[in-house]
Amino acid sequence: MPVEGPSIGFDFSNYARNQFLGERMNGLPRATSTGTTIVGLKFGGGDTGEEEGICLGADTRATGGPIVADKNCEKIHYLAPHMRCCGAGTAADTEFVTNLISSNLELHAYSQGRPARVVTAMTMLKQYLFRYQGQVGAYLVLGGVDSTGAHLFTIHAHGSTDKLPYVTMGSGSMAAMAVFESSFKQHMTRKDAIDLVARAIRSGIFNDLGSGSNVDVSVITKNGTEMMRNYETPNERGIKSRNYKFRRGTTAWTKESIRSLIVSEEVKMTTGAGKTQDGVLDVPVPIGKGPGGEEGMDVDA
Amino acid sequence: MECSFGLTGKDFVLLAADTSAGRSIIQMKDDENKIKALGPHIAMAYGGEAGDTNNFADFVDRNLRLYQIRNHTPLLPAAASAWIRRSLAESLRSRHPYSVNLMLAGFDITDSTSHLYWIDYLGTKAIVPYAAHGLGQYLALSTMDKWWTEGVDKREGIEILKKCVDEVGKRSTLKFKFNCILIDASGIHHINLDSSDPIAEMEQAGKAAEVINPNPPLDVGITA
Amino acid sequence: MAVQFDGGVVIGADTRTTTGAYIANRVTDKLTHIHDRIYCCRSGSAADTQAVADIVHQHAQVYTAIYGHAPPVATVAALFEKMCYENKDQLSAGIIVGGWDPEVGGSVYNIPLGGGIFRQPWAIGGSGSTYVYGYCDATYQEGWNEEQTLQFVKNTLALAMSRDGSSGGCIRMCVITKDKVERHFIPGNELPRFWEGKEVTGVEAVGLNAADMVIA
Amino acid sequence: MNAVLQSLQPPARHTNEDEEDAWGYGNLDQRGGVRGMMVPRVPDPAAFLNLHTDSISSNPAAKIKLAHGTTTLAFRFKGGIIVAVDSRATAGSYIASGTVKKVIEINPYLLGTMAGGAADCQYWETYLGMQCRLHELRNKERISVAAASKILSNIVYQYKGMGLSMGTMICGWDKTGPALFYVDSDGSRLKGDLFSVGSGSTFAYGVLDQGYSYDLSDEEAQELGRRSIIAAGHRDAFSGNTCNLFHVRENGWEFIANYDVNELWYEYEAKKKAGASQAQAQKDEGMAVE
Amino acid sequence: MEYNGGSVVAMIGKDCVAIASDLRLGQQSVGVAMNFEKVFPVNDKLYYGLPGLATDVYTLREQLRFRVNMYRMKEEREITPKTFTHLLSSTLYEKRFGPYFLEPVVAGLTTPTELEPKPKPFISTMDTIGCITTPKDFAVAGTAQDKLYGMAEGLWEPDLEPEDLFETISQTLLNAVDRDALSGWGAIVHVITHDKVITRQLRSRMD
Amino acid sequence: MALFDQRPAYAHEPTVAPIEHRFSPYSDNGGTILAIAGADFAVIAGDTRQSEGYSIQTRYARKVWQLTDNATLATNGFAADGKNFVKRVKQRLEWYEHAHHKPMGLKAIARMIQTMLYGRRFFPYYVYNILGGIEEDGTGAVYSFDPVGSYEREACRAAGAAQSLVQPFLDNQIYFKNQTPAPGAEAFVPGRLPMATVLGLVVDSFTSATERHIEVGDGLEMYVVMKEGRQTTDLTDEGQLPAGMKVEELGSMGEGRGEKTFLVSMPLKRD
Repeated sequence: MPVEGPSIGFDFSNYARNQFLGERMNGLPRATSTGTTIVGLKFGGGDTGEEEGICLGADTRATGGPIVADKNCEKIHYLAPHMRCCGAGTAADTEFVTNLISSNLELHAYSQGRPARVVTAMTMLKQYLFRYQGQVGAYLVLGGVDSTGAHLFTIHAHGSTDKLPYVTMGSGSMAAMAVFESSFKQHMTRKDAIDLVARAIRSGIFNDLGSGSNVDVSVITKNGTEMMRNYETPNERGIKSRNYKFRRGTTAWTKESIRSLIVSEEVKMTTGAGKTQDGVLDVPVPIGKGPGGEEGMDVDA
Repeated sequence: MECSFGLTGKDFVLLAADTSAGRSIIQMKDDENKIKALGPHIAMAYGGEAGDTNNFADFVDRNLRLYQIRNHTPLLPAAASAWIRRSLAESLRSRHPYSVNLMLAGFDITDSTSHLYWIDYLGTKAIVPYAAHGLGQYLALSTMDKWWTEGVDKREGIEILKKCVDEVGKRSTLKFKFNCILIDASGIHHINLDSSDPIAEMEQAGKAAEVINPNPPLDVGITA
Repeated sequence: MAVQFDGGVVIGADTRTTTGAYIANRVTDKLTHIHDRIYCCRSGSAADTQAVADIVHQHAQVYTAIYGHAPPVATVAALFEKMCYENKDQLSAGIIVGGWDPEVGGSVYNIPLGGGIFRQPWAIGGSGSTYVYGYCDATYQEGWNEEQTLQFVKNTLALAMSRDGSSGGCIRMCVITKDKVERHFIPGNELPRFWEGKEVTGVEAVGLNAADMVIA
Repeated sequence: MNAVLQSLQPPARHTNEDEEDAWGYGNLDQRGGVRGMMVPRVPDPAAFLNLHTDSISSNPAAKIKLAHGTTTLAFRFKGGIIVAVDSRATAGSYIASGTVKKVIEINPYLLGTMAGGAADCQYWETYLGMQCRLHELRNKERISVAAASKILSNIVYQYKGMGLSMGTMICGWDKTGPALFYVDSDGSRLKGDLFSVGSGSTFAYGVLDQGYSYDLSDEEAQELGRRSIIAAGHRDAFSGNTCNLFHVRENGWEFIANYDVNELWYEYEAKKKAGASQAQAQKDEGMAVE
Repeated sequence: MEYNGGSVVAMIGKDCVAIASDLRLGQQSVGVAMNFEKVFPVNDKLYYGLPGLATDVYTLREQLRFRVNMYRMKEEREITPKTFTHLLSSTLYEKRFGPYFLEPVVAGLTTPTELEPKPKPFISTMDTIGCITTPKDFAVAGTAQDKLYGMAEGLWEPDLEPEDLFETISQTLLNAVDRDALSGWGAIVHVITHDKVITRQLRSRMD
Repeated sequence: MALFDQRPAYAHEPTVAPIEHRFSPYSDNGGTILAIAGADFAVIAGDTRQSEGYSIQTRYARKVWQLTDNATLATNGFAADGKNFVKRVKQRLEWYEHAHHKPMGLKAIARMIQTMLYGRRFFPYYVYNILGGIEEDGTGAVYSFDPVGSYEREACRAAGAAQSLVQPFLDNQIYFKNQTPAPGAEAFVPGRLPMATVLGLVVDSFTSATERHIEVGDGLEMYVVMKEGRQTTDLTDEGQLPAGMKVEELGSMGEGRGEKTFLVSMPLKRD
């Protein structure tokens, strides 16, 4: 098969062991996933005179099972100056895949002497994901503007891609798509596009339990990229009704050790090397029964 | 099912392991030694998957010996424990992992402290004053919890160990015999748990009770 | 599906891509460009078929560079078959290759799931195909012209889409002849309609007149 | 037409579901027997139960998590019977409660302990209390511990294989003196002098066996029961919180006290430390004299 | 994760951070050791905690020690909390298809520089394959994770002084592990301020 | 064209057990309930979100039900089972009142709930119940149940999806667990907190749970059962309630002794 397996990259050495451990224990640990709403749409162009561009949006909730692991994570990842990529699925995978492709795009740009095109990014991503047959769980919305115009893609974890004028992905994709299907128009203005994207994300945030917290929006046109982190924050926590500061001394403890750190040093010029100078004090750095336990600290004392 | 105990005291460490060896429901042998001396002041009690146990014990033994040959000094207990743990953890990631649980006991003659390390087949290491593997973990850890105190002497230590052995005998449907050693500044000694005063017996036996050091210091000194 | 006629082929497909019950894309283009006069229709896993098509596309271009002319349809189809067969345990791809070349004219090759290559005057594949084999067998005739073939493809796809939940959306078709590659797009609300019962439509008969059914 | 005919029919007899709570108090019918409990209409009800609850096996994927995990013990000695239990209930690794009453006061002369399914023990031992009272009314004398435990054993044996989970000790004083029976949901019923049941029982045995003798004084026996529960509470993740201690004597049972396992543990550790340093001091002194 | 048990929590205070862990090492239901620390120093002002499978705690700790020392030698400076977080994250992602069963928590103060003379508190946490989260309030991990979330979400408030932070993090940890069968058996808290590290062993439940 | 169907097992794909289609009459509808007993009152609270998987079925589904003047029941787990169970409990209570000409006492309701739950021991209701109210001796009480009927009386209890988030917080704030009193000060005694404090704790418990648990949110309903003789103003006066609350006095359910039940509600985050 022409698609080659990875020569470098992942280390499978724990795999067999973990399968075994998973059977013995209560299953394998769950990775943080972004049960997410991510969307993108193309605006402008046509005869409107409005500049052609891409508007991407994402919520900011990351979950581990039913627990919210991060209330304000960033799901719109940087790929290149004129390209951004929203990620859903396994959070670590979206993070590392976009990082890797971002580096490769920069190298590509250097070797070609021009900014990489959006299709190039799309191809790199799909080929990487296809190689791992869906095991790298990244579901992406890729948007960008290059010399050939504005482009918007979705890339599934198995490596399939679609090119559409408006897209949604993640667990909240249904809710967001409902907004797009009812209100999307071709050649929208920039402002309308941002509003619609924000509305679609809000629809995901409020109707899908996997999505939540804030709205991030990013707009890419050929004149530049604008990242509007926390464009809307419809879910701020209110003030607590009680104060929970404890009286000092509430917690009983049995042992205490305080490690003083050197806050400032004074350097004194000396004449003779190695000569003991007056006024220089040898302050012993405490070692031993510190936090490092019996094997000592990791610090080279 | 297997059973082993380890216990530290003021100036000594005790190790005891059962001596049964069997396949499925048959006991094939009732005097198998599952304690291996790894140096002049260090020994381990091991159990687990048949075949893996002896193989791994030999592997450890040979490597500690190699270290001693190369460096003219035996590995100290803390360092040995780290090396053994790492070997197990690495083997766990291989195609055929060693499935061995062990307890490493040693007396550090450089600072006269006794050491006991509880290590399981995953490479989990715990530094503990007393510990058990197998049945003993369920039945006799609480016994040790109750009677062990900081700085017990040899006689008290053996009394606690006897209680543990007794408890396992009482509550297990299997009948165990135990093999026991004591490590102190003077080396590794056999202990007869059935004796009414094992310490006296050990002291009386003197050299005879000593476990022969598997890695005697080699005479590779500078020849004049 | 793809159907050959005198002078070329007509290929066509619905536009629905699903992930479970969710329609991931309702205007998919499953008619994939391989070379100037060669296209393929993909069915099965989108990721697998896209990847295979990309690779064959690359091979076709290398072929052109080496031999100085476009590859014959048979060669491209053989490449597809090789990929699908040799990686049958890892791929879920059913592919129909259709195209025109100077040696043979229009030709259609069917490469079903797991490999194998079959030249057929018409071929259908994908989840909806089982519903319309009977229709195709009963209707297809040799010697149709482009117009008739186009109508046949359109009707077949519409029938398959109405019965199969995994198919639907719109119809994309493509006529490939010596002189042109001509795309046709039929939006979802302009699909040919057949008997649906008056309970559904509210009138005795809709859309289709008898003449459309009998092509000849 | 059919609908019209149907509406003219007399109302159908209560179906099983409707009947379930249509009777008087509890689930007893008018003859005082235990009425059949509702069983799902599936080929294998036990498998059904096992799929959805963790009552038989610890099925971590089960939706319905029932309370589990325990250390209970009871032993006979010359002064009667000591009953000691912990108070922790866990669902998975979550400690669902730290205040469970695991000694069920069947009547002033009988105690039952609770291990396994909390509801099974609570329900059937309460029911056993009713049966014991009925026995008293019928026979004008108290039921023997042997008979009481037999009633319980017979009930749960009827449900064998259905998914009940119960390991209990029935302790009491009757004409024969102090008596102690172990009864479980398999249908076992054992008479004995010393039992411990639950996930932490092995740890309790470790202390209990080494300190037990029939001739202990009341104080010694209570201390032994207490110490054993502390030992188990300490080592076993699924036991702990507090220890409830009961003493069964000729004139019925007496609740001794409720102890915090943690507080006692620190107390024992402090004593051990004090003892050790004292012993050390003595040893050192001894040496100095030499 | 549940095999050995254990939990870690970290919190941000006013110009200080705190990180705390329980001390239990178990083998499923049986407690084996009550001195098993899960929080280790990287340097004076940077600590990290590794709750999870104990064998991996040792293995990853050894590997990190190596990598941090290499960094120190190559760069001739101490690693910053942020860099360390990324180092840890990529170390974990290397084993994407055979992960370490660990959910690290990092807590530290940035070393003051001329541009930023005030030491800034930093905490982060990640899942078993290295997905980083850098909260502004607290980070929790381990078998008592959800209990810790509930406690911390209730008790934490901004700008706590070191001594107040100690109380808040201690109460968070103690009450959370008291509802978790697999964590507990002692607890240790480190409060890191610009001029000292206060380490205290808590009097916690031992059952 | 179906995407991703019948994918061949890939070498690295974790082995997945075959999906068995068995009779599954249960579903988990999320949400959280909690109850706290005071000296002469009890608070029984629940959020109003009902969900399945990642979707919200409704933003307003009641989880707390007034049974009598002195008893209120909260149910959580599988909503259909919960509704059905409450219906049956109410029916039994009505029969009792017809037969005995007085409402059933709290303790008796608790025992009845046990027998009703245990009647389904082999086909359990997937419901976690918490019963709160005023005992016959006038004290506030909370009884908590597992799905098959084991129960105990407590001072506070949380159940449901965010149980593990809320319960340790209550341990700390209601039972004063792990808090040492100031030197010379009186030891903490649980169960003596004033009503305003308790309501504040309930609100903070739910807002915290809403922050971190996806299945909790939308609205909060707190039922406050007060002993006879306590003034309505104890609840409604300025400063007694956290801001943004709606208070409603519920009508008497029958011939009680004059206990009052109030419904205090407020919105929660909806994301």
